[in-house]
Amino acid sequence: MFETLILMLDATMRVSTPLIFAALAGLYSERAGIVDIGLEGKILGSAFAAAAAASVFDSAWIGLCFGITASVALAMIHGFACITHRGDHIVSGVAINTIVAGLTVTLSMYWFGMGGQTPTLSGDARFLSITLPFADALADVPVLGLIYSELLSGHNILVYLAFAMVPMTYWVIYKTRFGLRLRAVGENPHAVDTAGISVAFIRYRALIICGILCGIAGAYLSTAHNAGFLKDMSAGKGYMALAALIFGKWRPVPVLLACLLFGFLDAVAVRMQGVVIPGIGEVPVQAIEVLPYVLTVLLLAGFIGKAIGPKAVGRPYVKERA
Amino acid sequence: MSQAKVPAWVNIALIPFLNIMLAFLVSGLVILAIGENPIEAASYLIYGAFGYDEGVGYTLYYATNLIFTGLAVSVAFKGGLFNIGGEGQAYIGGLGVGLVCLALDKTMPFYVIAPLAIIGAGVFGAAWAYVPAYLQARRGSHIVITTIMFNFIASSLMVYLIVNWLKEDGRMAPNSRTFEENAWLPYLHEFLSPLGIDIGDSPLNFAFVIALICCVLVWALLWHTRWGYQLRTLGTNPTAAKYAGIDTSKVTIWAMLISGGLAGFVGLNEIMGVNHSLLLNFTAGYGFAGIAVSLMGRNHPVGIIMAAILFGALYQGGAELAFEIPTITPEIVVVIQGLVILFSGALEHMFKDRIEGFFIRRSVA
Amino acid sequence: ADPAVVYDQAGKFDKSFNEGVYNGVKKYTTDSGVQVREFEPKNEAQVEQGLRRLAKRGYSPIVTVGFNMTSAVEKVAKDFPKINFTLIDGVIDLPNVQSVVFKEHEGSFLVGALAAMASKTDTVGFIGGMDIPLIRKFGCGYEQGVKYASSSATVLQNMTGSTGAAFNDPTKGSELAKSQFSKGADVVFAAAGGTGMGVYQAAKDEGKLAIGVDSNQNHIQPGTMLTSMVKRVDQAAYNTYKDAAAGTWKSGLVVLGLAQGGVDWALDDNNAGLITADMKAKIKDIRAKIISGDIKVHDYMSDNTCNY
Amino acid sequence: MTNKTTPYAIELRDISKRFGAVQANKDICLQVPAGTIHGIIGENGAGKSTLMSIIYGFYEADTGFIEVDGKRVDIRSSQDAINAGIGMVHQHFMLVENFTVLENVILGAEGGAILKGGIDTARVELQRLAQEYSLDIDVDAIVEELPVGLQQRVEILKALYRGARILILDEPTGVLTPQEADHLFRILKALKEQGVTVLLITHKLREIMASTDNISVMRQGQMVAHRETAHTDKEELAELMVGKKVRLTVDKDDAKPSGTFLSARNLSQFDSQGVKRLKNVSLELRAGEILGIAGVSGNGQSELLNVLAGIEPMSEGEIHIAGQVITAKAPKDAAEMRELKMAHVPEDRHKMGLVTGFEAYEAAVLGYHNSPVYNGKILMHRKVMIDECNERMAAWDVRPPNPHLKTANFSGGNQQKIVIAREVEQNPDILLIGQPTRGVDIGAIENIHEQIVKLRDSGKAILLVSVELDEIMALSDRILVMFDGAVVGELDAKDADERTLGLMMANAYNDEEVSA
Ligand SMILES: Nc1ncnc2c1ncn2[C@@H]1O[C@H](COP(=O)(O)OP(=O)(O)OP(=O)(O)O)[C@@H](O)[C@H]1O
Ligand SMILES: Nc1ncnc2c1ncn2[C@@H]1O[C@H](COP(=O)(O)OP(=O)(O)OP(=O)(O)O)[C@@H](O)[C@H]1O
Ligand SMILES: [Mg+2]
Ligand SMILES: [Mg+2]
Repeated sequence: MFETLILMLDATMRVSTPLIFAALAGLYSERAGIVDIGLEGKILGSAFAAAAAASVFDSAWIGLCFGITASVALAMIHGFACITHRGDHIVSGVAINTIVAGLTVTLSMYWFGMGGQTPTLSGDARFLSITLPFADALADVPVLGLIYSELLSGHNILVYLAFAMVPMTYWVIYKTRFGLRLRAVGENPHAVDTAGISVAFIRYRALIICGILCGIAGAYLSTAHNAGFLKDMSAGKGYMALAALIFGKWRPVPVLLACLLFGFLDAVAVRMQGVVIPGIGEVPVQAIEVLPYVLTVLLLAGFIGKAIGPKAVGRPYVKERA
Repeated sequence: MSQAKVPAWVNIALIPFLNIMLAFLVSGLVILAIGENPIEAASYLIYGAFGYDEGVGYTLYYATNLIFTGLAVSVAFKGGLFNIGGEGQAYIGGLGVGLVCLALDKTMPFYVIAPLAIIGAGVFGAAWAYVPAYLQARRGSHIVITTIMFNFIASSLMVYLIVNWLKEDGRMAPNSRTFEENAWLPYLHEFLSPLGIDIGDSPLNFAFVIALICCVLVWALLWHTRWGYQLRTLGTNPTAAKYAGIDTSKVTIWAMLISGGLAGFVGLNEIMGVNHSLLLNFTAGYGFAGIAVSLMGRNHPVGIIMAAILFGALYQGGAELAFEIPTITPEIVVVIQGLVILFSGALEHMFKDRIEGFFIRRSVA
Repeated sequence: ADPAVVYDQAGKFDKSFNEGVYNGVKKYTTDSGVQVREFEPKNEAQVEQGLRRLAKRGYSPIVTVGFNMTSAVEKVAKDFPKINFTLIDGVIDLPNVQSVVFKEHEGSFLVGALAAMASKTDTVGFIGGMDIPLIRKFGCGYEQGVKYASSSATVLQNMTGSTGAAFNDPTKGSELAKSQFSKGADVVFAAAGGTGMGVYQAAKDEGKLAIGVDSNQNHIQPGTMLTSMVKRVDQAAYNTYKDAAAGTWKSGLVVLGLAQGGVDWALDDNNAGLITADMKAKIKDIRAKIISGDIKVHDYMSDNTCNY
Repeated sequence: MTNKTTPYAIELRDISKRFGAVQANKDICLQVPAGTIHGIIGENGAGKSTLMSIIYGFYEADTGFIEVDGKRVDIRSSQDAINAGIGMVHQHFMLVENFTVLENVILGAEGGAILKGGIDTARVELQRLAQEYSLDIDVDAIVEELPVGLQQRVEILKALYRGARILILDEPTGVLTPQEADHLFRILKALKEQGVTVLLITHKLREIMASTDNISVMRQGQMVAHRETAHTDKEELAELMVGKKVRLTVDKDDAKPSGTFLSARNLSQFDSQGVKRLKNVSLELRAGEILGIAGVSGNGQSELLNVLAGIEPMSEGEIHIAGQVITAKAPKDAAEMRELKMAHVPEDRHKMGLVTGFEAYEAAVLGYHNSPVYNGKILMHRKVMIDECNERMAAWDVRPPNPHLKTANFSGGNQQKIVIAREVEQNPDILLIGQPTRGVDIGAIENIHEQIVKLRDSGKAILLVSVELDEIMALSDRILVMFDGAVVGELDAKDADERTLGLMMANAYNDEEVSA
């Protein structure tokens, strides 16, 4: 039982990783006042770019760079529309998601001719798991050994990075000058402007960070968790991250917990296909899959607390009425 | 200083035209980038969409779905609501159609089934829009997020229902049984060929007529009824709506119900018109494409019909294109769609401000 | 008339089922110099549309891949009685359709026996794609093979999902494989299309063994692919074209089992090191017994149960 | 300026600024000696805030330049202004409400990439400032939990923390209680003693007289007068502010009020932040009488109109109308109020009275769209609406008389005519009318005024809210003056003159009487 739980949590860590990156990406963006339903598109775009580059250069790191570049470029399109041209954040996000869904398939078809996939990656083209020191030696120590060797050890570097990003984000958001301005610009851009700070510049920087994090999320999908790009491989993770962001009320640590919860549900659902639980019968996997979305709706409706986002989120900043 | 001097055609024709041209231009660059000739691609595309009878039929068949979802987006939009849930509402609308057909096809004649199926599509689609609408109107939950969530919920629900309850025994694919023919919407080629009009053996069916009727009804509803008046007031100026004593939450809820119902009609075309059985994923992104259609059609039924036919042509022509040039996937159409949303939605001010500025300067000078 | 092929929506590079057909097509083109018109539909509507378009232009025979196409092929074949169709994995009773089905249970039995022999933990796994009778047929044959080789063995079974997406979800595949490995399995057979890629990857990452399906997939992760249960769809396609060219193509039902070479296990350089001479001998024996009928492999689809 | 002895702390030269068609500032010149408190007064929309925003770099002037301490400075952003030692307390606070005081103060002046150091320095510095100017505040409090007076203190601290030597305050007392305002002026005095130059905008003459050294008056975007406080008085300032506008004489007979159509008792209303915007207002609207509400804008007039019209529910009190009683528990919405024969011309025609995207004939039925006149069983009678619109456009001389023109494309005056015609032609018993001539040219004003009087003479009850004193005096039969959400005085129109009203509006009348 305990072992099953550990293994389930182990899977949770792997599955949650892209959610954590993406949700933190959303956190930077929305804390700065930019709604980003384009997380999905950025993840997908990066997954493709990373896998393509990794397979061409046979290096996961180069893949990661390309993934991040693609994702940041998409974020800049979003910024160009929403910050520079005061466009609707949601329309822009939908546009980006749509473009990427089509473009990744088109380009991969052209480059690799494999029906919208990239070649299978192996060796250096992938992020492989890291065994923490003494993991094997300690594996037999009861309880702690298992936790250390199974749960904590044996993930790839991006998984550890995701978890490290949470305290990092907390620190950036709450303890640095940039974070202070970022939060301020999402609450009251006028206050930031009159304090002599450029609203647009801060928002662009927030979007760059958002792009970088989504880029890592995408690269993780195609070069770490999987071994190549597949059409639509983001499979709603961007929206799920958005849900986690709302669920975590735009704060790093609760967002992490929301991602872990969603990841855990996913890990459970993977193993529930066709499983008959004595006394209950077969629990439909769909019921578990759908929980994050249902929970988010309930939260938004105020049934389980109130989700109040940054005040100025989604509103273009216009200085002059003219 | 004002829009006063900007001629009307600039806003309803020139700017949308420029937006779509830019979208095409960028798509052309993509095609160029993948080493194909955009002109050649365009000619396949146009030939595929309009060049032969069956192609036209297919174009209109795709357009049917897009008219429904485009209308759905625009009705909500007129009330200031952004309904991203067309996909889920269409899916559930299809469930409504499917259930009616499965329940009645063995016992009832077509003329009983058809109206009930239409009601089923509308009611189920509307019901799926109701919860987000209610939450928006009474609890202030952001409708964009809730409708996105409801898309996912709809898709899980449908998998569950079809796989566990509706799937035909012994069948591999998760489909319901095929309906009896008296629960099929008639194909239009059956009507048109006696009249000497040939649309080949295309899946274009009676749902297209329903879509056109919906356009007229929506047009009348929005611009010729009291309710439409209230909706448009709410959508353009919520403060004025309060001033006028309009019950804004009631209007909001009804707007979403109608929007959801319209999206649900996609089920008529797909389930009752073409597939004749309830199956998974028949919505295939039409709900999202409806956003592009409605943006391009300027939220007006006439514009929506034109935009839907344009996109229908892209779908059909895109399939032809992919058939002829396998390196170009039909997904290129999705790219074009996205670019249209980008340029005519998110970047609308980029052109609009400049062009209006140009006309204002000209008229001032 | 020119030959054609319509793949299913997974596309011809799914590394598995469709790719098998593609290999047959390629071979035929190389051998005969005749180009085969290929079409990869992207949605439900395009399947029928593509078939019609091909039929209208006179392509024949048209090979169609997968049970998903059954209803579309049926409609179009009715409308174009002069065009010949070969449907792989589905059955249609029309004078211009040849239906090719396989005895997947026999091939699965073989790889099941191999899995049991290769397993050190006496625990093996099966990961199916979409939960449909056809995939259960794989699982059931596999289980029988395992039990035949080692009556004490445990067979862990998981299905990936209940929709078509289950054939294309490597992430889930790898998660399921990892969960089976952690429960002690050390050989896993994936009958799951593209999902299998995740399974093989997981086996590679954890140093366990995996068994491929449909095409010979041994090359995907050399060294950790124990074998593949090949289903000679390539041959089915190839034969269709060849027969048609020779004028010997016939409609009706074609059932391909071990005896006909329609299913088999794969041995090549990539897995030679994993198969001992002893295993080879035993499998040879089992194979002969199945063909001769001494071993009766229960077909799940005959009664929708796995009682053997 | 060849022989100036000490340079001015700040000097403006020919500043102009235009927003689209609005010339908000025109050729403004201003000189403020260092270490003085300089008052700037002017009517609503005179361009005061715009001018200050230009000094603060929030807007860029179209022409003109600014000198600080005798040196020309190029102010293109707030950062430039801050660097030049200018600080501003805006009319609408520029605070991040869910931040602490400390965070708000250091925003933009964090003193390093990591907050810790800056926060610690700021804590010490704020303590010093607090002591020096008696600006006590809990620096760790969340701003939105502080009362408005303290929020303003945060704004002042923000400016001082950045080392501002010139402090601009835009209507700082508009939101303050008298006690808070007194405290503020003591602080300003202390600042002045430290050599800080203060630019103070206010509508309240009492405050201006009590606290400034010099005063400048703005009218319609221009600087019209400069005075030394010691050598002027409230009367002169009031006149300068209001200007020598064309006196509008409206021909009207004495009112012959008869029955009461509406009586409101103790109406109060709280806004969403829980601030009481309307305080125990009671009034009666009588047939054949125009009741004018005078007051500086933002003193509860809008809330009063909204509550009476049913747009916002009241929090306390009751309204008696047409034999019905409306209370907080039994509210009526705007549509229901219209059924009780009440019409409403809102203060802001763009935000409320019109849907600018609608064609004129559609906008001409807003609020009455449910009337059976315009509705068939299912469809609306477009033709009826258009015909009626045509008639009204002719009757009210709306130009161009085109029912299909988008409302946005009519000029302000013509838009207003469309709104007034719509409300008046419904033949209501009661007409609520807010700022009827705001932004309307003289010809149209006359026309509108005539119509209002005609309506009164036909036995209607009219409530007129206007910030234009001329208008109030020309039209009203009875005048209520509002200040800070409450009615602070009632006058018969015959007893009203500019001076008295001006003083009452600034809530300085009673002081005057007491001192007189
Ligand atoms: N950003 C803007 N865009 C367009 N017009 C503006 C803008 N800001 C101010 N105006 C216009 O400029 C004019 C002057 O406005 P301003 O706010 O400076 O007046 P004010 O004297 O401060 O008035 P108040 O006493 O009401 O604060 C007004 O007509 C106003 O409508
Ligand atoms: N909100 C608006 N949107 C678009 N155009 C407007 C708007 N307000 C006014 N206009 C246009 O700007 C022009 C000038 O408007 P303004 O209100 O200054 O007119 P005006 O000359 O003062 O007219 P009037 O004498 O009727 O007051 C009008 O002719 C009108 O077409
Ligand atoms: Mg002002
Ligand atoms: Mg005017």
